[in-house]
Amino acid sequence: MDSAYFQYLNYAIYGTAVLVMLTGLYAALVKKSLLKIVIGLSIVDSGLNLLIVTLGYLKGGTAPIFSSGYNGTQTMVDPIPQALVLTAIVIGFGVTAVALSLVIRLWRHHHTLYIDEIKNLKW
Amino acid sequence: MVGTPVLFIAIPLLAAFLIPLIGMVWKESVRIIPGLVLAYLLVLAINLLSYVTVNGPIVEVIAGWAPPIGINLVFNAFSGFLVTIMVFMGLLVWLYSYRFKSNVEYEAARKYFLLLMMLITGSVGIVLTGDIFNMFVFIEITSISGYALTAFYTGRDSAEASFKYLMMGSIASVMLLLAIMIIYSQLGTLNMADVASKMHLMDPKLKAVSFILFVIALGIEAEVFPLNGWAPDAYAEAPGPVGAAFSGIVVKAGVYALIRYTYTIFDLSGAFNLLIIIGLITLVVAEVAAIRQEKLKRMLAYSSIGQMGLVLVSFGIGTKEGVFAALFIMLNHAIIKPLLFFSGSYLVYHSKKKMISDVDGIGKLAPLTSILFTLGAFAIVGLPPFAGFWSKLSFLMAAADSNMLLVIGLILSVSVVELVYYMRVVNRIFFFKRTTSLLTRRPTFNAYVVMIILGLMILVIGFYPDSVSMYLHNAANSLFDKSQYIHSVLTATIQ
Amino acid sequence: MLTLILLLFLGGAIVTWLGNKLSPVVGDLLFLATIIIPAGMFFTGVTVGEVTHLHALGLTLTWGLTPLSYLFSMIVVGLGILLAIYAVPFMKGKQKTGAFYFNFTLSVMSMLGILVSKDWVSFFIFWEIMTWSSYLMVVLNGKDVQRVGIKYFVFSAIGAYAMLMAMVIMNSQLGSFLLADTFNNFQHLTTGNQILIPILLLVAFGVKSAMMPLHVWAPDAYSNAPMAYTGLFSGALSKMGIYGMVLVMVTMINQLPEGTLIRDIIAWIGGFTAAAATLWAITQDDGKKLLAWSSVGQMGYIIVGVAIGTPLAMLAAMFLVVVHAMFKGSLFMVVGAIEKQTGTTNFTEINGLIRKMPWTFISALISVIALAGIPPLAGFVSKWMLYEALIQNNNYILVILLFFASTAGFLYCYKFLHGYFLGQEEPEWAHVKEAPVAMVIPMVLLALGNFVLGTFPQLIFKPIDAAMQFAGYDATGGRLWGESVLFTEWGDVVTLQPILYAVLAVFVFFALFLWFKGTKGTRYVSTKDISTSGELPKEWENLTFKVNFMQPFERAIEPFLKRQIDKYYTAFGNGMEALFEFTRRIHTGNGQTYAIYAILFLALLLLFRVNLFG
Amino acid sequence: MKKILVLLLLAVVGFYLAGTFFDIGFGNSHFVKNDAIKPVKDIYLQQTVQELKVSNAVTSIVVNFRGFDTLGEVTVLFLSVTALGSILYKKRHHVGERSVLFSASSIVTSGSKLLFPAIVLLGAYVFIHGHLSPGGGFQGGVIIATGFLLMLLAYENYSVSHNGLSIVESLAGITFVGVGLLGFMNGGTFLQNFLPTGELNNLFSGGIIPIIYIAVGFKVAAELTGVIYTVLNEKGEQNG
Repeated sequence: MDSAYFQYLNYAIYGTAVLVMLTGLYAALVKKSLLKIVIGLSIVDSGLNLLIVTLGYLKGGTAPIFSSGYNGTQTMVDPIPQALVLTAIVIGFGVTAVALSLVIRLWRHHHTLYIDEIKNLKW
Repeated sequence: MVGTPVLFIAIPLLAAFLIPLIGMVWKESVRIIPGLVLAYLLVLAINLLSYVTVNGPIVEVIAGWAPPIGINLVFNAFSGFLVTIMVFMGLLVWLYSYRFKSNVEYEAARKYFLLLMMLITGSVGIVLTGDIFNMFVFIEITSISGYALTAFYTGRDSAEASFKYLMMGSIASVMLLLAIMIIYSQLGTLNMADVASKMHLMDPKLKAVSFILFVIALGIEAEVFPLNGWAPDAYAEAPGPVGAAFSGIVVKAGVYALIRYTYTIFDLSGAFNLLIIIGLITLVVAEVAAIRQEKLKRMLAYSSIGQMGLVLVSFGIGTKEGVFAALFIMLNHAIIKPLLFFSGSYLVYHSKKKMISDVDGIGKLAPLTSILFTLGAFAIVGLPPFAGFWSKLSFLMAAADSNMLLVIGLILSVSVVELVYYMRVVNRIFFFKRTTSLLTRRPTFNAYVVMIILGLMILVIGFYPDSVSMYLHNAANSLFDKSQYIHSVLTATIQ
Repeated sequence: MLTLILLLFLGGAIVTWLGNKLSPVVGDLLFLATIIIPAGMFFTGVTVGEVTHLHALGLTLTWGLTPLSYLFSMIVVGLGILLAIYAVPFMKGKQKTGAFYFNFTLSVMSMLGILVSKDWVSFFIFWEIMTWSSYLMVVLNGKDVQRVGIKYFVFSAIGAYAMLMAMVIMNSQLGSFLLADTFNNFQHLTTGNQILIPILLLVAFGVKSAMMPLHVWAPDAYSNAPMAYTGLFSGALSKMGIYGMVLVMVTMINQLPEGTLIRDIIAWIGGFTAAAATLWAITQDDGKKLLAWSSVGQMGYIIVGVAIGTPLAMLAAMFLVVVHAMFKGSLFMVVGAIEKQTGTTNFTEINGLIRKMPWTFISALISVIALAGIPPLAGFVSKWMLYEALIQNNNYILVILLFFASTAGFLYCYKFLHGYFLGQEEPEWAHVKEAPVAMVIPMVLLALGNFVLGTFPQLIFKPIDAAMQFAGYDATGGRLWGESVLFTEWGDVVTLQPILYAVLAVFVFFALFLWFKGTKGTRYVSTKDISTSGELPKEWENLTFKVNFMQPFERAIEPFLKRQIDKYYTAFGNGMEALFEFTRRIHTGNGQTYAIYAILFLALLLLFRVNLFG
Repeated sequence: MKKILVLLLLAVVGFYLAGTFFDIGFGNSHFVKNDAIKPVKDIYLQQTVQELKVSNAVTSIVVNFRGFDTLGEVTVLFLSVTALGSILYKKRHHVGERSVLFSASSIVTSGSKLLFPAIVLLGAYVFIHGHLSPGGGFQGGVIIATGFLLMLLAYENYSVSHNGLSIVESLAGITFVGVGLLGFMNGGTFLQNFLPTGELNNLFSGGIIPIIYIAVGFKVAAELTGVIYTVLNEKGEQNG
């Protein structure tokens, strides 16, 4: 595989990941529904996870598993980002769960999910 | 020695997992166990701190892999000092909230104390860890406990505050991870000391971007100005002791993280100026907002943010005296602000909206609480002979030594604003006629004990500042000695 | 010893406060003991030159007395004891007695502390303790707390922070907090700092001594504090500003090339303060306010003397410092006694107390004469010397200004005396009795002090002389007071006794005349019983002749009265609050907005990355 | 207006972020050149086989090298369950009363019943073999939780014992910390391996790694089920 191809992939993959993040951020910053905001935040997480995993990729690398099929010569992709992304995903899940429960609470209290109406605390 | 730094994390976690089990059999244990754990941690912290003062930093390796391979915890004069304050404050917060509201039932109490303990553990972890990704994990532990504790009261607008906190927290964690991954992609390591030692190899452009991302991420925790919108809401809506824990413990951890990145890990020259700028903006905006508050806790929250701005400016001076002053301010703030939150929340105990005007003339009905609040107010604005004065003086001396006359002038003008809003409350407490028919509530015995301990500490530090200055000096030296930090971590072995 | 005395005050303050919770009598006794025992120890046990060192945070706090501070500390301690004795009956039956005692003791302690401080850190510490203890006094009675109290505190804070800034700059540039070091090495500072530091310090001391644009807190604060404290407030506490100003003037300003200019400016400010405050005093209908404005005016005289700074001017200023403490202390006690006995201090409500409260009247009379600067009494000596010094210095316009102020001062002096004591007795005040003995004795003592000092001014000249020699004045011929015509003409031993005898004779003659003339041929009617040209007055309308007592005069100075500095400050304060209100609305309450701020901040930092980090 | 501002801001942020990552580059070794110290990942890959005898390098990192992170991560999950309970806490909580009532067809119910053991088994397999093959405690736990989700969706009145969940959760957590502390007592550092590591690619290999991963599996399964159950039992109020 030539380097021009990788240059192309570079733009495509990182570009996509950043774009996913920006999409999520856009939703979180502009959408009025609390649920959409939570969804936006978790889209940001997904984009981020995508970014992290791709960071660990090496040209021609295999999965970092020394199973019996491994002959000892192939390059392996960097396993650390994968381990980190595992943690990030779990934490993201936890935060999303808490966020959703807060949305339930807010619905109970305000009977609306429209964020502009949930402004009892200000200034 | 009675243990090693890892027990600061392991013991509370073990207790956290045990509490639900023991709680099924013995209900009171859900309240008692966290207290025992925190008391043990305090003993541990004091022991280790005195050990570190004599023998130099402790670097603890985890999972048997010496740095930079494994994760490590660093307990040196600087982190040890902060950990000791945090654990001490944690214990006081626990004592204060023990049977805080007697109507808290078993289920709620179990969750409250568990979350409180984990809030403290997370903050301690942020300070102790020597690994940038591990710090992220601890920040998340702290944040999630923080979200839950903010929303603990179901009746109020607490969910709204918590949701704002969560939004900001999520953005912070994204930024933090991005920054960590940029560093990792360049240096191939996550260990702080290792990163610091290799930092000069990094492309300045990437370095700057990752530092900016760190500033945003940690600035949200440290309540730096444009990022601190959540803070007043969270302080005001969280239960009183939790507000105290935020200002006394969590913010300290956030500031620590920011400082660790500025001083040790990155070698950017502009970083100090950035600290001064954002610190000043934070200070001015917060104090100015505080003077127009109508609710007591919001006022205290803004004041707390303002103090953190001052701490950042002080760190931004970049001299040893500046660090000394910053640590002193942090220490004083950790003592005084909880006192204000504790006594303040009793002053407006029965008030629905917690307005400042609800404290009118309460001095006669609740004299001791009022006097303790006044003591705190006098101390935080830096009136001698109370604790806050010495930290303010050391800050000004440090700033004057660096010829920052404009900064001094600005900060002193802001201090006038600070005086005004605290004095307005004190006036209301003692010299106004009671207009509301609200009853006062006698603080519980625990609450009295806690508030009096804090009040005494304010007086002790005020009259005898040398009681703490040695620890502060050691801590400042330890933060300043970057090469020693790197060396002590990278040569750490498994004992 | 010094440490012990200060600790005794501090401990005593707390013990008194707690004791007062137990029983009022215990509190009273503890209070008196707390003031008198350390004060006695101060008089007997402390010598000039003794030095104590304390250590804190790597700084050394140095305490010791100098001749200059000894002069001031005598005022503090003397006035403190007398007012403490006065305060016990004054506070009887009032609320917050414990807080009063606590703050009173702390005030005395902090003033002594300021005077014994030989370094800026302890100076500042005691300065601040003085500020907040006096602040708690100002707001103690709960009247007008937010406006008056905050005004006082803000001005004090501005002053204190100016001092703090000056002292940290001096420390960083000169490497020492010692007063002596900073004064001696003053010329080693950069030119910018040489200008900045005196200005900052003058602001700090100007606030406390109520110098003109910084005086707005004073009238309200003086009149709002309990009268048993105001004597100390005006008599001793404001003198701390003078003390500091003397230090700055004789040490720093003298070393500046622009020194004379600054001195002239300050002197003019002082003169203007004296004149304007006198005019304001005349328009007051409340004895408290009148005295408060008068205090501001008197401080103006003192500032003029300090600023001119020739030996005679300084002598006059120091003399006035002592004398002002005496007559103003006595006068505030008089007002306090009247307030205690009648419940009001308004001229329009009280009449003819001369028969009801004769001792109070006598002390008021003597003190007022001293205040007006009429010959046999002490006020005259000081004013004379001041005029003389100004004339020697060719400051003729300033003399005219001060002379005008002094003459106008007669008006309010008369108003004060007449307002309370003369005029007709009203049936509603028939029950009024003389104040308790413990209140009368201190005020009579202080009033008599004016007599004594007016007649034998050399009694106080010795300590003043020592103080001035310490401050760097060269005593050629052994004594500085020889410079004044008063003493070169009459000699300093015989002094003013002939005048005294002459005046006393006139006095006795008039008294006898009034006595023999008796009350024959006068008919008593109520002061409210006046013809109203067909229009019946409503009941609540106060038609006493004392309403608008000075109306023609007020009309004359109306254009001046309109320009209250207070208004500008208020406008400024309101503007700031509006700005603050605008600023706090940055936090809109919408979580999304906060998130946008975060992203905005990120974008800004990224955009200015190169500027920040290169 | 706000939208345009946000778009503008995002464009700036995106420009710089993307630029940063384009600089870093994709697929090539982007670590800065420094011969003195090997990149940590190389040490990891090497030690995974030599020292720990674990074939899945990610597992060895997650559980051993960076096991402390994982402990924190498990704690985050535990906390979010607690947080959920605390946030949605109501004084009169009717356990077992479902807010969302629906009836599934019998095909779904029977199918779920049939699939449930298989799903649980699969999950168990995944976390038991976490150190040998892709997968691990988290993945296995999630699979098991989906089994419970299926049951909860299929049966209106299917209920899980809260106490049971919390006992499993606690025991698993205690196991994790306990194993760590045992290492602390035996080998000197927290979470250090103190068991024989066995041979590469055997089920019984890797020392404490499988034990911890099994504990994690149980814990994740219990916690996720708890989350689902709590949210599902949230009694929604009528609008208005």
